Amino acid sequence: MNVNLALPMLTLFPAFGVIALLVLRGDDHVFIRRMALAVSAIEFALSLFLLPQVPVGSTGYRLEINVPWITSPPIHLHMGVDGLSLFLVLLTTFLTPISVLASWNSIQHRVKDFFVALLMLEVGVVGVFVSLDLFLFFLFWEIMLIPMALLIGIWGHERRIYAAVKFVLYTMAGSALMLVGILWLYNATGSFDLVEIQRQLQAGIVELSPRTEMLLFLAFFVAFAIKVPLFPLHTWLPDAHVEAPTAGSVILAGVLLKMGTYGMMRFCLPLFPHASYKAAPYVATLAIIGIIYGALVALVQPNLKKLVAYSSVSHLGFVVLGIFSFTVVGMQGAIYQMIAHGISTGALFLLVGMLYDRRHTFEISQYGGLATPMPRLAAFFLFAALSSLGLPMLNGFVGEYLVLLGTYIVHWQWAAWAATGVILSACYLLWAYQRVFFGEVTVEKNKTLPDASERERFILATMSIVILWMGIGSSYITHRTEKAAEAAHEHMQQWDVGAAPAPANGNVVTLERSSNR
Amino acid sequence: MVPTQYYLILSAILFGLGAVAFVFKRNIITIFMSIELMLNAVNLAFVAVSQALGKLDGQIFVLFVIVVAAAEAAVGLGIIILTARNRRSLNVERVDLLKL
Amino acid sequence: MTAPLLIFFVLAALAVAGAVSLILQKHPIHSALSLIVVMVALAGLYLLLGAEFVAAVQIIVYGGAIMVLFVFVIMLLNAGEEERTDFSKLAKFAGLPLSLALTGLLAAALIHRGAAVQNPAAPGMLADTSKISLLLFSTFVYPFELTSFLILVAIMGALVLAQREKN
Amino acid sequence: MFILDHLWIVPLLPLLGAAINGLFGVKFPNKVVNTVALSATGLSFLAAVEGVREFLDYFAQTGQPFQKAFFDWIVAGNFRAGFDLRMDQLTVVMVLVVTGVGFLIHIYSTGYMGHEGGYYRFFTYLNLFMFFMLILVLAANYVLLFVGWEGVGLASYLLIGFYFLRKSASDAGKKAFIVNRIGDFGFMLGMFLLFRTFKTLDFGQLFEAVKSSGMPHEAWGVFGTFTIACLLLFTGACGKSAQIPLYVWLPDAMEGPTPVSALIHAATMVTAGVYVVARSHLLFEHSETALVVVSVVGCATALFAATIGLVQTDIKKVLAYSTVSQLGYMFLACGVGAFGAGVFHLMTHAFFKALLFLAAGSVIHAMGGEQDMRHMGGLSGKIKVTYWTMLIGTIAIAGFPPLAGFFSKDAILFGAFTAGGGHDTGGRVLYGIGLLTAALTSFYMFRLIFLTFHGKQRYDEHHVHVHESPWSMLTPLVILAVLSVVGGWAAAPALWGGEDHFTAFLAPVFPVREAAEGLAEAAKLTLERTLAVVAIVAAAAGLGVAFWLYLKQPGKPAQIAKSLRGIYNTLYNKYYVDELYGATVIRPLLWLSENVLWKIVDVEAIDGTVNGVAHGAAALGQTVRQTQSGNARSYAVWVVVGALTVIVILFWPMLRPALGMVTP
Amino acid sequence: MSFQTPATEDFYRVLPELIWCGFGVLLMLLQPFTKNRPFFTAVAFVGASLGALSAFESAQHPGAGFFALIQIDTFSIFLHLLVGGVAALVVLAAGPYLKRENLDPAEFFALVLFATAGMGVLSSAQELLTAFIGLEMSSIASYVLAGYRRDTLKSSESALKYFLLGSFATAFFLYGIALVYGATGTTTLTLMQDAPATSNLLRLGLALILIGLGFKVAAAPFQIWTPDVYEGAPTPVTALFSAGPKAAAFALLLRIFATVPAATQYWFWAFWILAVLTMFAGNLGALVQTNVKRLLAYSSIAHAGYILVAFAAVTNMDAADKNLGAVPAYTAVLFYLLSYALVKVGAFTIVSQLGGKDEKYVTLDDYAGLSQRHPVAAAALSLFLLSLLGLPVTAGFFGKFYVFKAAVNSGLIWLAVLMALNSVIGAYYYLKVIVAMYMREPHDAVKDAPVAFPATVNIVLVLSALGTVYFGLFPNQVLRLLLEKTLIGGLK
Repeated sequence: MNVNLALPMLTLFPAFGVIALLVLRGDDHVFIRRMALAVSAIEFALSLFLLPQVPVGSTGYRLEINVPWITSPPIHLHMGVDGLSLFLVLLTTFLTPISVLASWNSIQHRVKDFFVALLMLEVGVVGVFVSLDLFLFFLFWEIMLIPMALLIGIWGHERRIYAAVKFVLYTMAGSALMLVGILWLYNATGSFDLVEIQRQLQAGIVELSPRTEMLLFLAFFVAFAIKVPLFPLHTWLPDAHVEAPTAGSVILAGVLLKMGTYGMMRFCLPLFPHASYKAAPYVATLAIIGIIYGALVALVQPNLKKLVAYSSVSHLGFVVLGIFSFTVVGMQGAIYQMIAHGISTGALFLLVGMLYDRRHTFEISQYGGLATPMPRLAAFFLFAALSSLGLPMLNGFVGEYLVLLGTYIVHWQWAAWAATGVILSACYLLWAYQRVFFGEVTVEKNKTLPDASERERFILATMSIVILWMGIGSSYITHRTEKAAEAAHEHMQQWDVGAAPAPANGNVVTLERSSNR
Repeated sequence: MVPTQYYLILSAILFGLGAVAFVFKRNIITIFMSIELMLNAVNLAFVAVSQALGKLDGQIFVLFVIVVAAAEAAVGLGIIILTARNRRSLNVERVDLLKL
Repeated sequence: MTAPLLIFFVLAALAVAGAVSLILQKHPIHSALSLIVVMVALAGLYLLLGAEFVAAVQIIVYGGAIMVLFVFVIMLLNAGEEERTDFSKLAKFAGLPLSLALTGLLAAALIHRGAAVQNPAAPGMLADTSKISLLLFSTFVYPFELTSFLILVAIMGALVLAQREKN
Repeated sequence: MFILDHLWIVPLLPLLGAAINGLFGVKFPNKVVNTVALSATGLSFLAAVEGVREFLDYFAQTGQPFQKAFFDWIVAGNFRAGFDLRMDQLTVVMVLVVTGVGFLIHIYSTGYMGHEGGYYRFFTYLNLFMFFMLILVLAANYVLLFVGWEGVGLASYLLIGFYFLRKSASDAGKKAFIVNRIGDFGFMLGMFLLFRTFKTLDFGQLFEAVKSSGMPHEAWGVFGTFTIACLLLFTGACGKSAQIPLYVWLPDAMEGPTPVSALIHAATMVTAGVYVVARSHLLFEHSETALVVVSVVGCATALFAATIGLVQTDIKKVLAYSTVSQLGYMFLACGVGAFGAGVFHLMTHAFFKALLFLAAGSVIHAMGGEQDMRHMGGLSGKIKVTYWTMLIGTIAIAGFPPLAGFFSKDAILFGAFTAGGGHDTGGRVLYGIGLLTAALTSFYMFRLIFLTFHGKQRYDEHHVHVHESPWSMLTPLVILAVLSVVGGWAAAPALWGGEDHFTAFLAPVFPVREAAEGLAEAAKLTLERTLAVVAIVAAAAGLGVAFWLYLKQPGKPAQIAKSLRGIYNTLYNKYYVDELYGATVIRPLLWLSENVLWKIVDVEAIDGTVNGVAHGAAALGQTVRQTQSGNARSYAVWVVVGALTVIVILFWPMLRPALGMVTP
Repeated sequence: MSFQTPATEDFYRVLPELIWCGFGVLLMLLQPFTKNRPFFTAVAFVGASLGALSAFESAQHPGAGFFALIQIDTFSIFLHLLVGGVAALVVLAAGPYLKRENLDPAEFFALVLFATAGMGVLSSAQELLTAFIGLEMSSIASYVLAGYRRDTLKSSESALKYFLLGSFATAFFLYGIALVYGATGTTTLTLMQDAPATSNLLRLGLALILIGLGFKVAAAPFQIWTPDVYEGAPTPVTALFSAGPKAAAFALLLRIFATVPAATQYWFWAFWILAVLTMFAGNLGALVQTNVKRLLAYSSIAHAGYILVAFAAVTNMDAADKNLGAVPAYTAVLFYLLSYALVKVGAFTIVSQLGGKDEKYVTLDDYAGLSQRHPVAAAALSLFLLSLLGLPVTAGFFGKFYVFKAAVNSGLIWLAVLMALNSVIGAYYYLKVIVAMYMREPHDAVKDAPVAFPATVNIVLVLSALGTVYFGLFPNQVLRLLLEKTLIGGLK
């Protein structure tokens, strides 16, 4: 039994902020904003202390806490970080203060509630990433639904209620099945502990029949796929994004979607390797369809925010593809793409939000020529767009490249199809950029729009620095995520007992199912 | 000597007719009567079985059932009077404010 | 056919006829009278089964008290002939067939040989009222006492429901 | 060894310039912007020169290319892409051309862009371009090369769209980027294939691995690893170097300011494709098919673009098609195995095409922005320096000795003619087309000169005040003119009394291949001489026709155009290729995306299903609700139904045989 | 046979019932002397909670009492506490309601206490006739309570429908008892363990008992009365209905189930099908409701369906160690009942307060913008709804979790999947209420309507909310109690 309170404290810290917000003055909006900013900034600072805790080359989980919570069934407060979750936690804690800042002026209505919801959301998301007990994981997974739904539903735009309800129902549909899956797994292993279940499955203490394994895999996978979202389960996303307030979109795109891919990597692969193998071609096909489809639909969107939303469908397709390439390179790429997408799409949503703050519309046709009145915003937008379309030396490239490379190594056709996404992303982003920022100013109102304010510049500059740093110093991250990716990869290998001993990372993984299992 | 099964079959028929009456009748009082009919059928079954088993407790049960029937009758008729007063009709089909 | 059997069939026919009459009669008073017929017939059957005490209670409490209450209420409310409305399409079309099916099913289940119960050794041997009281006040004293509260509730309920508004 | 050990200084200087100007330039006066930009490029040039010097020392000592890893950029699994820079002879040529020509164009731009808005922005982009271009040529692995590759694409995008208020400009920028991306798609897949096969993308290691792998050369028609990898890489090269079918962006790219056209779309960036093919020559040499494809595509592009160039009236468009054509030439060289010749032409082309563009810019400057040659004429006396320098450039590109273009072109034609040991019909055909192209080049270039500088004045003097450009613009012209004149002698072959220093210099990279093995030295000389004469004749023919048509018979071209209307229109409209792409790819794709994928698949099918489920549930809910009729008799029936259900369920084992159902 | 008197211990065993009935009588006696409403509320509250607490005293005397007619075990103690607690909360919540609607408190509270006593009997009875008497006690009191606002059409209609259909179902139940008695020769559950499992009589008897109890727990298609009765009854009474009698009826079902092997065997498919029908009927019906009270009524049907899933799970246990394996499933039912009772009482209390005089404001439109008008009420109601929805950190989550677990453990994956599907449908209408409260603007009429939350109501809300969260976070103690092997005593 490990008792290291670091992670529970980190998870719950924003909740303390929530309590403080609830108890303290409720009418002073400036105070509330400052308070929320302080809480989220401190949370970010705290989370930075995780970095040295996961040194390069460290295996397994760090900062583990494992204390019993509920005796029957045995549910433990089991948390830990490894390279995979570390950066997702950091991403969350980084984007939250950014979101707070982004909502500084745009939220004028029910300010306290807004920041309460935002901070609660942070609790849920951080909790998801550090939980090592399936039950605990599920708990946080569900907890985060409500604040997010509120963010969309209260502070969203015209069809906010529809979007919020759709978001919740979609997610719940998946997670209800996941709960059945979790229980089934518990029934087989007598444990909710991820590490323990994994140990039992690997040691052969518990054997799942192929059919059972596949059903279990699906129970988990569908829940994750909805969250990702994987084509064709994606239709909640455009609605949710378009209707959500900026902060909501940033967190949604930045972090929430990653919960799905995180889940696939953390649960689907290690727990159900055979089923994952079997499902891989189908999953990859869906991912590739998602990449191309998302890009093509983004191409023709008249609504700027929807365009960015569909681009997420496309980008997340890469992540799924990388995971299901079952190569270290591909998985590393997937992890990297998760983080990179969080930053660059987050930045795009921030920018779209800033435009919205000025003009209260997302319609591209309402813009045009904005580079003249607001050159700074235009520059930042271009920067974010470039990072999103995967320009080398910016963050988007690294993930995309590694995913494609890792995939190519095993299935060149997959990679070839997916790589068309690289072309299409340039098409929709640059076209949209052109329509919004280039040309003469066509709408009279746009002529006098103010350029980025100091607050906005701070936000955008921060995002840009991260984008650039991630593009150049990617090895800082990949070194730390390497063991996690290798671990996930190894699980796939270990199960493949019939196959030849695993060649070094990145090499061809035989997909034949071993006969003796 | 009458086989116990005959009694049971008779009780089933009476019980069923009670159900038929319950579904068929519209007057609330008559509907309530059909419940009494069903309880009577039950009593018959109790007594018949009790005799077949050679145990007395079946008869005790009948007494309890009668008491309960009486209590139900008191409350039920109270409710019927209330309804009749409120609605000026004893047709159960006209009591349909609460629906959907 | 032995005498008891003959009596049984006569009484059974009477009871069934009473039940059917209950259904067919339009006026509640007639239905109530039909029900009394059933009750009396059943009382006869109880006697045939050797349950004299129950038969007596049946006549006194059921036929006497409860049914009088019914008739009283019918009179009080001045209930006229039944209004044979058919607002419920379900009841109109499916009610009768389904409830008859239920009757049939119940009877069929009991006619089935799997439902056979042993027949009594001799009729009338249980008809000992003192034994009933012994049982009632020792083994079943708890439910017996509970029935007192039950009646209390019923009285109070009737009171609460039937009383007129104070103002 | 300081610069060589800190080779990153060379690209970093322009980046620094870009950063300073980009972040603070908006507040700087033009002078400060100038200082920053010029010193960044100039210092970079000096550093490059010093680096080259150090490298030559180094090479003299070790005989090895210089390569150094600076930091890990991408590491994942066994994949590593470092920020590694490499210096070898090929790099030397490229670095010097890029920094040198780049610097000159920077100087020129201070004059040309002096009165434009967004001055700092322009120099930011230009410096940014220099950075990426230097990364491209200095990179020691494909991935880093790809950084420069995409980076120059970005800079190109920004600079083409510099006048972003013009829709055509932003369109052109976008088109350039996207078409390049299509090429990059292939380039990336090529990289992946190489990595999969050889487990590395580092030039040194990769080429070693290729050599030591003992993998056989792939003959014509064999689609092995090398062929596929090379073809994929070549796809990228086609995009960047504007070859068929991806050349369409380059003519449009003329929307950018003229110095940009000179620097990016003539001298440096567009040659990156050639550079990559040359860099990967070891791979290409392993595949017959790939080489054939390269040469055929190059040759076809050369001819194709030249024909379009014949009828263009926009002075920059003519140069643009000329560039496409000349790039085709370079690929032709590579395709026939004459990589050295290709690179040589790359260099000379950088000189004279930059010169031509800059001169054209000077003309446009003089004409106050007019680009249509039909509205020029007779300028030779008014802008003398421009005229003479441009004439030098024209002569150079047309292939008259002893100017630079002659030598490089001659080397290519010789390479083509002698391809496959000189007995290859294919090589002959390529040669023939090359020759034809040379004649056409000579024709349209002199057409340009005559239309612009000679003949009648076709503009209104009241509106246009022709004036010579400032010296900041003329100096680079002069320098480039000098280079165009003398540049060729670096590779003058023995025939012309030279020693072909250039080929010798590149020998460590491209081992000297006896192009015409089997031929005796004397026969080779004879052949060379013959081919040179033929080339000169072709060029002269082009000149003659142009002279006759545009100076002697000025009415004739219109007449010819009229009589050959179909051909003329086809050429004038660039073979309708843009329209073709629009009709077959772009519009169908947009239509499909909007009307099928979005509005039908997404909204109707998927979301429709989702909402349909919701509506279905609601409808079911209404049904359930309808059972709640409020009528107690109905409720009684429901209870009876329930009773029947329960009884049937419990008696099912007995009912089933009764109903005739038997358990199997 | 000789005359026997019950042991003294037996009276301790029925102490809760005695206290409840005693206080009921006391209230009736006090009625002529005072009109002080708070006084009656206090007395009734003391009675209800004292009765509940006295269950701890009866816990000191486990075992069969009154000639094995009742059984005191953990199970019955738990349910006594539950129904007593519910009654106490309902009493508190009803005080202000009765005042607002100008209804007599004494009889009302007395009826509540008698009904509670009936439920208490039901939860400890292990003999069918005793159970029947308990059932009737609670039912007859319930009929009256449903019609307590006797001058309104809705309330009297509610009483009439409840009474007619309830008696109808009672007849089935009773007939079932008669047939079981005929088949086994006894009505004591513990004596039925070796009853012939092939008898038609027993089979039919169990079917009829299931029909009777199915009606009480509102299993589809017997659920049909629920929405109307719940909607028409005074709201505190609805709170009582949804929590108390249902729990008691489930308790009896469970006890029969646990004790009579034949029941387990025959009832499995019935429960399977009833569970599915009930879940869908409840959830689909609720989907289209705009009346919050009625919506909650439908929701309680759905929840009965979830509980039935756990029943199906119990039946499907491996016969060999049925008792061992089934315990978690019993636990699931009991924990669910607890969480559900807490939430329903809380939710209906809020509905009752927000309704205003004559329960005018009960539609979703009236709830629009509640979060601004009364943030605490909105937050509390949201908490309850989320618990019903089964979101974590609420007791409802664990309740549902346990039911899921029971279903999956016994291999009823499809049932679990159907339940999951239903949870999603359920999510929609719970969200609809939350959406109305948080995301919509209030309409004018309701804007000015005063919303009063008197102290007693606040106590109810705080208790139920705290309970919901507490059991959502720390279910251990309850679970430990319920997971005993001797949960249901009296087995051989």
